[in-house]
Amino acid sequence: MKKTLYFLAATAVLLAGCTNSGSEGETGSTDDVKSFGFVYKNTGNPFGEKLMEGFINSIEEQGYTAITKAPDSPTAEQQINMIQELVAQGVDGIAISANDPDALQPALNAARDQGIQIISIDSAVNTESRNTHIQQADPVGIGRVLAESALDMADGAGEIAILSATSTATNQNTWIEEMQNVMDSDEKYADLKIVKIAYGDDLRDKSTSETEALLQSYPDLKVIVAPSTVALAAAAKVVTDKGIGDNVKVTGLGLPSEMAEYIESDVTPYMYLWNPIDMGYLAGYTLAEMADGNISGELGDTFDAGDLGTKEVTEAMDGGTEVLLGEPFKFDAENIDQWKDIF
Amino acid sequence: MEDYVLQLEGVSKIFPGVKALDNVNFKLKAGEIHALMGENGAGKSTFIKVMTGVHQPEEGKIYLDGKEVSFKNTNDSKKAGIAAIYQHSTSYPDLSVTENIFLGHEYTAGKINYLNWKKMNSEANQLLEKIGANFDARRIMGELSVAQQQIVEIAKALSQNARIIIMDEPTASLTINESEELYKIAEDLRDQGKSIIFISHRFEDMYRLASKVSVLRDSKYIGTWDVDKISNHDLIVAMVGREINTLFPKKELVIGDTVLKVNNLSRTGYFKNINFEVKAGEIVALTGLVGAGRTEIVETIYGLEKHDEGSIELMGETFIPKSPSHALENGIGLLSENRHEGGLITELEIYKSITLTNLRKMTNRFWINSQEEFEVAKTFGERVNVKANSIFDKVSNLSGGNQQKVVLAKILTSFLRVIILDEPTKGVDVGAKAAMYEIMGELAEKGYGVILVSSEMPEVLGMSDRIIVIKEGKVSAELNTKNTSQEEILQYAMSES
Amino acid sequence: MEELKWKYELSTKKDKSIKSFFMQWEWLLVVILILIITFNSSISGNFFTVNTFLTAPMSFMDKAFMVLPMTFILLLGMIDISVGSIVALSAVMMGLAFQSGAPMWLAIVTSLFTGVICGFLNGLLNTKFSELPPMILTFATQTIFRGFSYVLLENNSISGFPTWYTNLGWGSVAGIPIIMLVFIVVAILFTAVLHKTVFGREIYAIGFNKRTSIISGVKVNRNIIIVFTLMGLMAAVTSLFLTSRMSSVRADIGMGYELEVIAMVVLGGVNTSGGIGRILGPIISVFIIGFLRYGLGIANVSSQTITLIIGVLLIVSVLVTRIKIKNKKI
Amino acid sequence: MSENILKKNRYKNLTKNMNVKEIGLLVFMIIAMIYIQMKNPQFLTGTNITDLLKNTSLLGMLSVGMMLVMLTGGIDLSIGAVLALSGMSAARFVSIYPDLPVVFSLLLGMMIGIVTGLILGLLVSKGRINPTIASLGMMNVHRGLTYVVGNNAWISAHQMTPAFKSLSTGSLFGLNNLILFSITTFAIFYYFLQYAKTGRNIYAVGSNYEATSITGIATNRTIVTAYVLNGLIAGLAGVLWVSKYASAQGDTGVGYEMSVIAACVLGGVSVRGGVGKISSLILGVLMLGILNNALPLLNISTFWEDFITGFIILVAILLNLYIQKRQKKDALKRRAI
Repeated sequence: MKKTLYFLAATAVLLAGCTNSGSEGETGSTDDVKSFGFVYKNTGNPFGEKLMEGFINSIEEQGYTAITKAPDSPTAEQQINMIQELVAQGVDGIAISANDPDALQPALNAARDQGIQIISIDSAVNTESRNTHIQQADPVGIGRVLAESALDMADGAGEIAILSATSTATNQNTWIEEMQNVMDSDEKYADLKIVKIAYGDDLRDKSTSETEALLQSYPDLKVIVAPSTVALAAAAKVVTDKGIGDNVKVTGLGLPSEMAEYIESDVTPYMYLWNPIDMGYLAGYTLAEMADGNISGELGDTFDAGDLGTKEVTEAMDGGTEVLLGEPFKFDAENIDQWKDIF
Repeated sequence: MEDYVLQLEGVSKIFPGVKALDNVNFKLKAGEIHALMGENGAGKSTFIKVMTGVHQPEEGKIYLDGKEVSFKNTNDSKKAGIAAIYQHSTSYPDLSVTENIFLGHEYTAGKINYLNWKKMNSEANQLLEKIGANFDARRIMGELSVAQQQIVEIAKALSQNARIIIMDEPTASLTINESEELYKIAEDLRDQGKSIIFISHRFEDMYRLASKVSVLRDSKYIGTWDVDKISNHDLIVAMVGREINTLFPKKELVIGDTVLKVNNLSRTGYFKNINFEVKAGEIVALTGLVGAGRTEIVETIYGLEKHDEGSIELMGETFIPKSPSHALENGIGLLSENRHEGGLITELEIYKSITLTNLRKMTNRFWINSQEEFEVAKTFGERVNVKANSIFDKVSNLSGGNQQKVVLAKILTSFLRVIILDEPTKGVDVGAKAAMYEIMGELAEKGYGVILVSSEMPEVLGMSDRIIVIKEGKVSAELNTKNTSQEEILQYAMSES
Repeated sequence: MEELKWKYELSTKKDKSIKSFFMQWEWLLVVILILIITFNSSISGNFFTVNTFLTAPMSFMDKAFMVLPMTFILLLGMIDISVGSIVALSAVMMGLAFQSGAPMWLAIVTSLFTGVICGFLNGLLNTKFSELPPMILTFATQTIFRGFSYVLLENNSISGFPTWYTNLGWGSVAGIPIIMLVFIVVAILFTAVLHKTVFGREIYAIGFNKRTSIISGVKVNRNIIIVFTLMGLMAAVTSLFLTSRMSSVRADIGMGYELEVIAMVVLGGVNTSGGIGRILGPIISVFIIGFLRYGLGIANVSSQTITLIIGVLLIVSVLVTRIKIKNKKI
Repeated sequence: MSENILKKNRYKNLTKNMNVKEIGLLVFMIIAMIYIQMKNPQFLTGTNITDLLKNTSLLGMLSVGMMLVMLTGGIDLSIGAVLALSGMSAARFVSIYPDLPVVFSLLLGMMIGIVTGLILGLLVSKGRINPTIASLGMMNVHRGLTYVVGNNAWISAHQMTPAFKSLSTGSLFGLNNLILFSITTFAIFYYFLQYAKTGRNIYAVGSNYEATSITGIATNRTIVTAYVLNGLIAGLAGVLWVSKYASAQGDTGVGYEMSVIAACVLGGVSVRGGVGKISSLILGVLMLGILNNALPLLNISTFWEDFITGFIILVAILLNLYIQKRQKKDALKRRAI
């Protein structure tokens, strides 16, 4: 019996221990102030952390409260549960970065039935599950800059390879597809050949061995294009370690903090990304404007997005609507120092 | 006083709620083989553990060469020259013989004390040779026979320079000639001036080896006698605390028809061309050396293993045993050699153990009919006279003999024609042995065909009608119990080569 | 001679005053559950509502179906770490059947059938190669089943299931979620099977001592195969509710479910060495972990902190059972 | 006497047979290598072999630690999380104190590994908790702590000092440091398991737990030692991991414990304890390393990779079992009856 008491006491202490961590964001229940939720793909991801930071900035700037959540592994199952939690917390709007475009539909629709506004950000949900989507950059534009940088770094001709995240990652697949479209539709890419699309599963070790296999199998490889941070950094690291940075260049989409080292060493002369803080900030305004009833996410809606100025709801590639943040931003040796400590 | 290498005075060991040793006295001379006897649970195991420092006594004194000592752990007793060879093997099956011998007191060399395998291997081989073993010390322990493992344990004791060696039922799993080898080793050791405490259930061991015998009963010290001055009867009385008149209640019965017949049964590597038959009301003993293939033969009949050639006839019809459940359905039951590994689930209650085999018959369609189950358990438990308060007692709380009775009760719940008893009295104390023999007699009386697998000559001669002697996987003789003797059986059982 | 003839009588009356230890453990779990609910209510005003108790179970009940047969497997002294992959493979097969134009009911049957086949395969491997530990064998099948899901569906997803199917995971009857109702029925069945049938008794027997069970005529291999097959079936049931809730099928779903399920069973007082434990404990554990996750989630505790708390809870609870068992033995 | 010699000879044959297990794996590996080489001639080239060894070295180190634990009859599912925790801590440390010698970050990682190993060892030995469950719980705890230490962020290449990164890129006598680290680990633990008392005691504990108290082996201390050494190796490997990839993430090494266990199982380490050799383990590690290296080289669809890996693991363990059974059967046939 004594042990039982100890155990109960231990459980109580354990639970009490998380009151502290739990209390900081405890505002969801207050009815007079509007609250908004943000669900990212997974926890501990610097890109996601910055998205959430921007989101919190804009929501608090407007005098509302923000709740951010992220599952500890990137699965749709856990995101469904988090959406349900947000509904129970009585939020007025949810921004979601989806691990699966379709899997969240029933959960999001159930939330919408409660009058909650839904937008997706970064990774879209399907058009039936959302009011609108915050698009980091036009996918065609991303495809084009990827193709152009490959062309530039390969000096107009040669073999290139793509190292992506997981084979199921929707964003990456779209961008790769757009990149191929660009290359197929323009004569200047005729001498540029994609020899392989490899997948590193967003794991360092796997991305590393995939990169090594690419270098091994295609000795004439000139450029590796990696539209994902882990893949990009791993590829750049391999090329750096092998000391072949003069022959093989690595570019793609990556975080400045992860890539600063390789941009400075010219293994990656330049790369692209967008500002996640601004993205989160834009999502905060879009969501709040919708909850206030000013816009509905229909095509042609315009609204004031704080520091970002006026934004317009435009047509998205998948048939729904989206709000475009801007063009992808180019990070090079000139500007990397300003950004590497920010995100 | 100075004569004694070891002396215990008023030693008591108390566990919460139990007094496992109660005021025990014991004296051991140099160069003496001293038998320690007593029923299971009499306190022999605790005695060993106190001697080897596993347990520390609450009361009493231990003198070694006249000086008082106290062992805080096993290393203390080792240093004092006491070594024990346990009933349940304490060896490491995955390690080599050398390692088993030297584990805990390895030879090291160099500044960083690396293990000196070369020295240990050669010394281990020397030790083995000294006690007449003919296997290499680099062999893996798990590949050796039980007897060879016992020899390794003795070598281990010697390697520790033990002066006092405690042997806990070393012959329990050994056959006659293996036991004989062990006796010789023990005598050699005695002649070298070592003292041996020999713990055994077998009277033959004691008469053959020991000069003195001490008896424990109910954790108490009963007395010490010169072996040649105490009769078998008095010794049993001392151990059991009451009179047991006839150990073997063998009755003359009318033998019925053949129930089981085995024709040229063979299993590669284990036995070949085995022929014998069992009639209703008959007790047939399968005897021979351990490892001769007896257990394998009965396990094959019971469907635990498949045979390669030959056939089995049950009630005149061919029977191919597919599994134990198939054998049971057809009327063959087996009491397994090792009740902990094959007979009982000690964690279960008595009733669950008894009804395990035939629970299916005690159901209403899907669900267990508890009332019926309890009734069955009570009936069969009482039939074999299990000593317990209720059917809800845990089997683990019963004595070895009573556990064996529970196994028997379980077997009897099936409708059987043939009952195979594989070493039914192994590790069972005298009182329970008598009860087992009684039940065995009753079974024959009721018309079961009984196969008794046993290495113990007294019970083979005392209980069976016919004796099949197995040697190296073959039947070497079929003898009529009335017209044979221990010597004749041994002659057929032992290897000629 | 006279003395040998005494007869002992065996009582068939149960001693009611001795409360079984495991009953106590389950009471303890109930107390923890109440403690968690009280605590959750105190840190978040959104928790203690009717809605919570009706909708929260939807979010964690899917795994509960696997907790039931996993209890059986742990009682057998075995383990199955391939269940997450079986969830994925049965979901993928269901999706492919649906995509190829089969009616939804047939797709559901396909999923259940796939689960049964996978489970049967696990059972067969574990009986044919009983020398190898179940951990290793199911580790291999885990990779194979998951791998096969990828081979079949690659990076595609299948969606567009009928509304009634989506309703399985989202709908309610008389305010009670369908998933909860189904679970109650299945849980009662599993409980009855374990504690009231010969099959259940034999599971305990095998878990305690396999060889003795074989010699006692228990059809050990058959029982093991049945239990693993049930495990596969329930993994398929989980996949149905999961895909219903997600209204989409992918090859990567159900990742890591096996460890969550095993953790629940162990928290429920089932000993991994076999034979010890009852099914009620794991069922309560489902709610303990479910409400803990949900409640802390509502209180905005980060998911990695929740994971950490559950880890500590698991260890502390097992530690307590161990200490108690140790005391009991002496 | 002649009989004695005869028996000893027979024993020699037996030892030969016992190596069949290793030979089987070796033959399997050689066939696989020939096949891969035929499909892609780039396989057996100096660079690729160096890459292969470099990428397998951490797996090798970790599997040595896991083998110690498995020899006691235990298992450690938390090894991936320990890897992440120690790596993250070391990276954080380096980014905050870039001026301190790099040895400190190595020591920090090893310290963390020792502490985690100590806790797990105590839970398993003194607490008598099943190792699967205990390490499962600790896996959650360490993973959670990693996010806390990393403050939910990553530590990137530019935050690490060149000295820290050169831990894994540098070389000695023409051999990459990582490969040297793993060779040293194999060598030390070969010696430890073969010639140190504690090493042999680890085998003894796994071989017959009950007997150890009678033999006078400090059972709990031996088990704790195995877990501490495993933690130590995992902690060290964590630092090297982060140095190798020049990035520390919260989810570093998720699921890596399964690869490590797979390497041990392929290397013939018994999950039941008491059986396992460094020499076979090296083969198992190489087998898995070749697999990881060759699948991308063979241009096999990424979707087939899991399936093939699982299939090969299953085939290898079943083959192993078959060989053992076959050996036993042959031995029976030889028995004269």
